[in-house]
Amino acid sequence: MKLSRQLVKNVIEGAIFASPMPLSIDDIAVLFADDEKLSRKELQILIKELQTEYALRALELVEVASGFRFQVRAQFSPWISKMWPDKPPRLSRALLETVAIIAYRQPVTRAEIEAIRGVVVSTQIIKALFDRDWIVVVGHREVPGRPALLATTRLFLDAFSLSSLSELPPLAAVRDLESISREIENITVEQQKTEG
Amino acid sequence: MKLSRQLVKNVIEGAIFASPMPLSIDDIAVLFADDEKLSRKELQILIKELQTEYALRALELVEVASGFRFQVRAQFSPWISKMWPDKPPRLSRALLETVAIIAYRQPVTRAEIEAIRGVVVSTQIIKALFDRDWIVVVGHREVPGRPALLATTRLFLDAFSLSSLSELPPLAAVRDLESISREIENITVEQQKTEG
Amino acid sequence: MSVAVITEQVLPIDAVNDETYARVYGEILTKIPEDLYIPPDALAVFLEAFEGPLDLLLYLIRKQNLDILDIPVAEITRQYIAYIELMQVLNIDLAAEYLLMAALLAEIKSRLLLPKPLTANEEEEDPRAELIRRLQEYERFKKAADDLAELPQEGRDVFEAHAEAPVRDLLPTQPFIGDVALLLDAMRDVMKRTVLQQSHVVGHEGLSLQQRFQEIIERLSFGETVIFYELFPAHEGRLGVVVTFIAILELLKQKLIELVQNGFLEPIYVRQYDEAAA
Repeated sequence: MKLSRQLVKNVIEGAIFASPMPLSIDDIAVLFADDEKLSRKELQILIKELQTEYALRALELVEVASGFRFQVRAQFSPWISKMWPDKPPRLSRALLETVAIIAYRQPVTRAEIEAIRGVVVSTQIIKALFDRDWIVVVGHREVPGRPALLATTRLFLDAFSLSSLSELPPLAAVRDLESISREIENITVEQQKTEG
Repeated sequence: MKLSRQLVKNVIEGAIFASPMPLSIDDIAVLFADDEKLSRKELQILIKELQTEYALRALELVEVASGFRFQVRAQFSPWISKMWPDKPPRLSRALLETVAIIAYRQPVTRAEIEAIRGVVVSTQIIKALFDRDWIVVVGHREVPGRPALLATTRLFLDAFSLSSLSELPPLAAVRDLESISREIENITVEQQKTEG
Repeated sequence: MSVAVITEQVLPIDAVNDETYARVYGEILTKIPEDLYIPPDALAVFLEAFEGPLDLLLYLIRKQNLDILDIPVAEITRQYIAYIELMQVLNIDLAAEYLLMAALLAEIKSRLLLPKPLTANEEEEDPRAELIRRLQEYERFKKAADDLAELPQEGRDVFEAHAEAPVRDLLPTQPFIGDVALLLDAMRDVMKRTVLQQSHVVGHEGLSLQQRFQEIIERLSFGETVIFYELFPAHEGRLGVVVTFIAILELLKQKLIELVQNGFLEPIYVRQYDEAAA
């Protein structure tokens, strides 16, 4: 039985709203019986249409790492956030730096994070990241002590409305070390002159 | 500053969608600042308009005992219900802890639960407890934001085969008395030494 | 939050002539370079504003509009060490990493001061190379963290929108049969954590230690012996346990009560202190 285009679209819309988690195309596909099957391509077209239909509403249908979800547009957050009298805790710089290193360098060990930050990473920060399900242990580095290798999760990406790691803001480039040491040499000579 | 009619409607729409529980007119009214205030009558008219706007969507804006909520129209349940495979539900640790706190400390606000658990209580968990009809909103704490007060229901007692709340084991029995008796043991030993 | 903005307030570089400066810290601060004056209250804030020695170094470099690649080691080292000394003088708890960095800077400085051998060794690396590499690397992630903070955040800027599932199929078809042990277990975990977190709130509620002393003494006043845990009123929860426990400890100390136990793992009994037996 072929379902009407409108019915399929309604089912997709209802399913995304009713699901507690974002829904992937595959999650949506399994909702239809064998004789109702739609291709991924068809589903994607219908989702695009839904996105357009919500253009004038307070919500938007966005794709994040774990799939599609509806969310209230950011412009209304000044009012919506009043529903939660306790403001969400501000993310500390230490936490942001730590999760940024994990996100860009994954998988990494805690020691490697500490080497980059130049300070000990507090247990609270690691715990806070685990509590949010933003990071997981994906294995162990085969060195003495077998330290845990940390990586970010899809929930981390979801929290920042990103659909994949490649959407992270690009990491600033490192200037070539060789050119650095060349430059340094010149400077050093000058330095010695002025310091001497 | 008077807000535009469209903006107010968008805020109402977004708030009902973002809230884990139904929103009453009073819940909605507190989202607006003093100089943006709207009468209950005005809010009701705007909600009516929203209901009309959703006439052709997969969702409807309905009023239940504790307020307004969006729900997926029943006609789509044959597809949507496939998202919840029919296996005996397993309860997560976080859900159990949350409902235990509500049961022992009722009525409590979400912020109070978070204070006790020491972690954020996710919207999914609160929603899951509402879905099971294990908890209800029994009022509002008269503090800024008027957070909802949560309490357990008859169905919660049924699920745990309790006939009343008084059958919950006393909290003191829950406390790990082992550690205390260990401490006491040390004292006793010292006492015996000095007495001996 | 940009470090530059905060530190502008925290470090009024031109505040050298402030009266407080001379009066309170006169003797000590004569050793500190003038441009390093920091109001005393601001020091703790100052330290919190930095994520570590690399962050502090980056600040010192940026403050002077220098490129990381052009670090004038002697000058930066002088400033860095001055900050560290100032904090030590003021007894501010410094993470060990700050001191390690000071040592590293001093070492680099001394190596740079050594005359270069005439036959320049191609293999020899600039003593600063490793530090520059670390600073650059740290700066990249500092920037990445800032970028991350700018992204829309769930629960702050965006809120997930959900609707109820269709009514009829909502309820689980199989009822959940729980057992109370499960619930208790969950609550015990909560209590354990609560004990760790909130031991400082004792006394905020209406349980008075004084009153508990009296209740316990009264209970034992006719030579009665009770099992230890019977002294903990069930309905008072964690707070009651704590208050009662403190009361018992205090009464033990004052030799008003004593604990008896017939053997290991036997119940502990509490009774009035018996002077005759002692």
